Amino acid sequence: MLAALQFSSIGEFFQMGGYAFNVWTVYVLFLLFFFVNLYFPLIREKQIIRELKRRLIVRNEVPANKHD
Amino acid sequence: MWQWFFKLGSPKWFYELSGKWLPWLVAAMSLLLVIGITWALLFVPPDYQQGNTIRIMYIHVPFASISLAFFPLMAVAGTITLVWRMKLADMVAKTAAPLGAWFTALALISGSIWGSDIWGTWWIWDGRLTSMLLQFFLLVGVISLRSALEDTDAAAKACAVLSIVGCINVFVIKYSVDWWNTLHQPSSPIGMAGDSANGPEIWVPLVIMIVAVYLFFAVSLILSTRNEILQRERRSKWVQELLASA
Amino acid sequence: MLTANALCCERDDRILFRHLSFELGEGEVLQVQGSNGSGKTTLLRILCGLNEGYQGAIRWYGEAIADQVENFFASLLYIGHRVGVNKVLTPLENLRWSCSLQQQVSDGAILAALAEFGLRGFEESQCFTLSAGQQQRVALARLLINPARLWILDEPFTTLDSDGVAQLENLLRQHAQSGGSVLVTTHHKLSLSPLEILSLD
Amino acid sequence: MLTANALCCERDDRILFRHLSFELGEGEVLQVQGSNGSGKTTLLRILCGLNEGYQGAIRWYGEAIADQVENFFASLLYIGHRVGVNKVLTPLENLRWSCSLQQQVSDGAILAALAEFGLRGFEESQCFTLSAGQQQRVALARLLINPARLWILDEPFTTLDSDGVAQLENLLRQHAQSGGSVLVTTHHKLSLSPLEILSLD
Amino acid sequence: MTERRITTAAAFRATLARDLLIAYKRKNDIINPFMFFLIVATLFPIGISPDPQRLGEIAAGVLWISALLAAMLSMDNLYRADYEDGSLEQLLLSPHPLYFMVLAKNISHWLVSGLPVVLASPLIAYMLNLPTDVYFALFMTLLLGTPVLSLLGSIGVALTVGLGSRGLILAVITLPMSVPVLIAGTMAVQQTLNGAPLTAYLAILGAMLLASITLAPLASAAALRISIN
Amino acid sequence: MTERRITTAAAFRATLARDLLIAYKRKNDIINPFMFFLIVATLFPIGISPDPQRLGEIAAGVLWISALLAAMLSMDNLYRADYEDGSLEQLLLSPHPLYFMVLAKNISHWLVSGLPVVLASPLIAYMLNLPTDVYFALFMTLLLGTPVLSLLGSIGVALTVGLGSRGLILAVITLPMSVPVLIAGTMAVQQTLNGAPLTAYLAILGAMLLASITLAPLASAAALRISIN
Ligand code: HEM
Ligand SMILES: Nc1ncnc2c1ncn2[C@@H]1O[C@H](COP(=O)(O)OP(=O)(O)OP(=O)(O)O)[C@@H](O)[C@H]1O
Ligand SMILES: Nc1ncnc2c1ncn2[C@@H]1O[C@H](COP(=O)(O)OP(=O)(O)OP(=O)(O)O)[C@@H](O)[C@H]1O
Ligand SMILES: [Mg+2]
Ligand SMILES: [Mg+2]
Repeated sequence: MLAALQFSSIGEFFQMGGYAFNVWTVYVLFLLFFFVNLYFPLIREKQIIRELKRRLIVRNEVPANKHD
Repeated sequence: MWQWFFKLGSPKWFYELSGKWLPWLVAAMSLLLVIGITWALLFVPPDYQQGNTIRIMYIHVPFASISLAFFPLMAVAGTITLVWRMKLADMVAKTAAPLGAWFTALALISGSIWGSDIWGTWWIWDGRLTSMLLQFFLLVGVISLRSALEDTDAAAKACAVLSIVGCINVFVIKYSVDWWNTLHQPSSPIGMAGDSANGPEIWVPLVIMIVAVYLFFAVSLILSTRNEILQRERRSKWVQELLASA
Repeated sequence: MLTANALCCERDDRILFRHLSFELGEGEVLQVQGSNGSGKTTLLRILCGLNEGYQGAIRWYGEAIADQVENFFASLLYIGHRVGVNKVLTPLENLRWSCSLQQQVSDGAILAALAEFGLRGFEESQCFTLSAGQQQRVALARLLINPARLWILDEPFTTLDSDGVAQLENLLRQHAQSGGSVLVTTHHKLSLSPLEILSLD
Repeated sequence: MLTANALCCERDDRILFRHLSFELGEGEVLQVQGSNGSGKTTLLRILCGLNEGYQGAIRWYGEAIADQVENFFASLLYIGHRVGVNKVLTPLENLRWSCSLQQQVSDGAILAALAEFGLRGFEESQCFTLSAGQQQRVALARLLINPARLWILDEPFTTLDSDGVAQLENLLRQHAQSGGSVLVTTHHKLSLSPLEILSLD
Repeated sequence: MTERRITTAAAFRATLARDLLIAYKRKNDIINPFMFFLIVATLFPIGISPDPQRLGEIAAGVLWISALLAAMLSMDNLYRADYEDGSLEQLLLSPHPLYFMVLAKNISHWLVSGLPVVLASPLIAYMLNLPTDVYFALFMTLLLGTPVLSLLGSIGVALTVGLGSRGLILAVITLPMSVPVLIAGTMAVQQTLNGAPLTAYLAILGAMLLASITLAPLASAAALRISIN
Repeated sequence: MTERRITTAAAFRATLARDLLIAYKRKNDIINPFMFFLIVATLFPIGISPDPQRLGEIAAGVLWISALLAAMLSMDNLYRADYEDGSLEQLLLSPHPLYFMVLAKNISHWLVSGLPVVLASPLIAYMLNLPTDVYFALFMTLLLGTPVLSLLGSIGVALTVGLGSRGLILAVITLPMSVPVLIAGTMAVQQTLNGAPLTAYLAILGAMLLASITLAPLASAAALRISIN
């Protein structure tokens, strides 16, 4: 397993054979995109629930059960 | 069969089911991603020409290939919206459009970063790149139409029409642009990169990454769709009960 | 001829009406009443098929409208808030087109109708030079020409002067007498004798 | 406060009015009457300075308006056929802007005015979701906020329901009592006691 | 009563005649797309280079792009006025298939705003020093291509006709869709210059035209029904 | 009563804030000019030639022409909605000099539709293979030039706001007026490429900007008064 490792040191790994900038930007962008796309929907969900609850309390309106 | 179909269309049903599935999807996604990325970064041998930039492929190709799925997805959702008036379909279509724009953008960006090494320039007006760019424009068009139309129902139907027309167009554009000018890697029959001589040490991690990114797409689509459901169904009984218990 | 059954419409989380049922027979005039924002315009547009955000059933001579759209449209005349008068064309040209969507008309009939509605002398002026009430009159002149059985009129009295109001009321009465039906919204008090009222408040 | 002297206006070769003179004093309500196309809207726009195709003299407290435009505009409130309500903005945002062209206003005052005009609950809806009458009400809410002395209102009663009509009449009465003046066109019969009428027919 | 009911063909003709009449009365509708085409085409010698040699090389592309922009930007008129004054509602409530009504409006619009551009193209081609061998190719491709642009644009306008803010959204939606037409058109001109036969390209453009005549008005009609809601 | 009267500065701010708010609410007003610019710029490689060498030669002109078209075509929003809903009459009847009100609307419009185009220009410049030496020249000339285009366009819109048929008439009126800006802008870029100093051109564009800030809103104001008549 370790024999298949392509880099012999951490420094070499970060240098990526001279392509550090390109390779790492792509991977960093990917990770950024990845986390942002999971994080924002989760935050948004919390916001929505909070907002809907607030409305529920403030108005205490009678829900019209049109759906379901 | 039809019953199942319409049950599937019920936002409530989807909300509950997706709630059950999400942990599993997230687990599978994380596992595959960790394996895929480690493999891609540490174990894939450098290409004899491209050197270590080959590692960009493990991001670029999954994103590029999934980007092509968005318009068909939105067109199918649009057809369901128009024909069966299924609300869930439109919620999926609505969340898919911005997600698609982001995926496309990432495919474009990763591709052009890759290209800066391989082709010596960040951008060329090649068929595939151009059609990708145009697809990005079309997606932005759908998004801006959605945001311009204030009425949810009208927006749903209008975007459905635009997605269907756009889907036909994406194929026409792809065909015509390829015809116009092609430099980009041709797609190989097995869907794999580069020479067919490439061994499994190249394509296995690629397949893993592709599956992982598809799972990621599914997860984020489900997450945003669930938000959309909560908002649009806020007045229904089950959401109110959900809120009361939450 | 037109029946609505358990109509329900909600916009922006607000229920405009629910369980609304009515029947409009031949020779009847039905005035839809309600305060501002109560959903009169919405109701009329739903009945015409211009708005599909509703639940319930609408029938035309007992059959669902969706199954006989052309038939229904052929006997419908709708005049909404926006009256459908092109500003560049003259009243004559406007009517020539809008009437010819439903039937063949001669210029003579159109000119007569315009004159009847007090637009003699304006037949050849472009409509943007007409006053608000005159434009309304151009649209209303279609009532004299078009043989449609069902009239759906959304606030046709706005901007009309008192002569115009009287004349239009007259017209509604005649149409009902000859077996047609009218669905009209207005905040005016109509002085028609067999007048049914549907209140949305 | 506002005097017109020998006004004459012709449009499209047709003389709308000639030798038209009137005086509008403080505390007076003047209703401009006339059949459709008689030139009411044209007259009001002339008085506001929005239309310059006329002859004759218009004076504001004895001086020609052209010499004191800003002064005149500062005490004028005009609401025309098109009410000046942006469809994208909410009633609150609309009024915040249109009032702030003339004076500083607090949100509280605006909200109170909107509530007074039956728009409680709609303060934050975008105006395109409002019905025709509700949009009219948004515009009319300015009457409650703006301290302008002279109101020029072109058919403010159209699309208002009967409550709205009563409320607006009330408002005109109060404004006149507190020394303001009103110039209004309408085909309604106004039930105000000191009401002067200017007929254009 | 029913005997006086009008045939769809007659309603089609009436709508076509009305739209042509409006265009005739407004004059601007006829002159503007054409003028816009001329002006945009003249911006290029100014903005890029007045050198005839270089102009000649880019002329075909410039002409096609100008025609494309003129076609897209003239679309806004197509349903807007009718929407605002309520005529569109009347059209939707007519007892005839909307397909034909939409087609009538599209045809009238192309006659008024597309055809003049096509007819003027040889003039601009001359001014931009396009090689004379390809005038015919340019003319024919524009003749077949601009109706496609109109039909595609019509879908975009129908989708956006209810919007308060119009402006560029139409262009943003429809310009990417019309790229295939642009490619076919400019390739045809370029390849003819290189000696290739024109017919293949004309066949492609003709196929596009046929497809869009049958399908696009359906999409426009659906879009109108949605927008008016 | 008089003490609560508002200052012109406050009315100016209120108008600016309102217009920005409307743009923010509509989003499209912000995104579309920018997208239009991108899309039009993309048409050129497709329509003319994807060859980087040739693209580089025409890039400056293409960028300027696209920016010009985006600026002109986004203008339509400027007074249209206000005219149709009557807000414009309210603006004309405000007791403040119309000059400032018009200026506020112009500034807001440029911020929303001109600035994004300027900011995006280097990206497109790269894609069109513009020589890197002239990026700065391009950016600066666009930064100074697009406000002039907005101000000039504003006069055109003000003149045509009352017309039923809009669409291209605006472009037909204002494009010829904006040719000097186009010339100054593209010359600046080209001459910088040939080694000439940029400052002279920036001075010219700056002078145009100053002149149009002082004069154009006056013309727009006058035009609005005429249109509303
Ligand atoms: C902005 C630039 C680029 C864009 C927009 C782009 C876009 C695409 C697209 C749309 C695909 C199709 C994916 C699929 O069919 O599943 C793809 C695949 C691929 N791209 Fe790129 N690409 C870009 C640059 C590059 C570069 C510079 C390279 C490296 C030489 C590259 C190598 C590949 C490979 C190897 C594939 C897989 C081919 C296949 O099996 O389908 N791409 N790219
Ligand atoms: N833009 C115009 N160009 C030429 N003539 C016009 C124009 N606008 C109005 N007119 C003429 O002026 C006359 C009066 O119009 P005006 O709008 O003032 O009438 P009005 O009294 O307000 O009528 P209504 O009660 O219908 O509102 C009209 O008959 C019309 O012929
Ligand atoms: N496009 C829309 N989107 C969302 N809600 C709307 C829309 N149009 C109308 N509404 C809502 O529907 C309600 C009814 O509107 P409608 O136009 O039917 O009223 P109306 O009874 O005709 O009133 P009016 O007497 O003022 O004409 C309004 O209060 C408004 O809140
Ligand atoms: Mg109404
Ligand atoms: Mg009037």
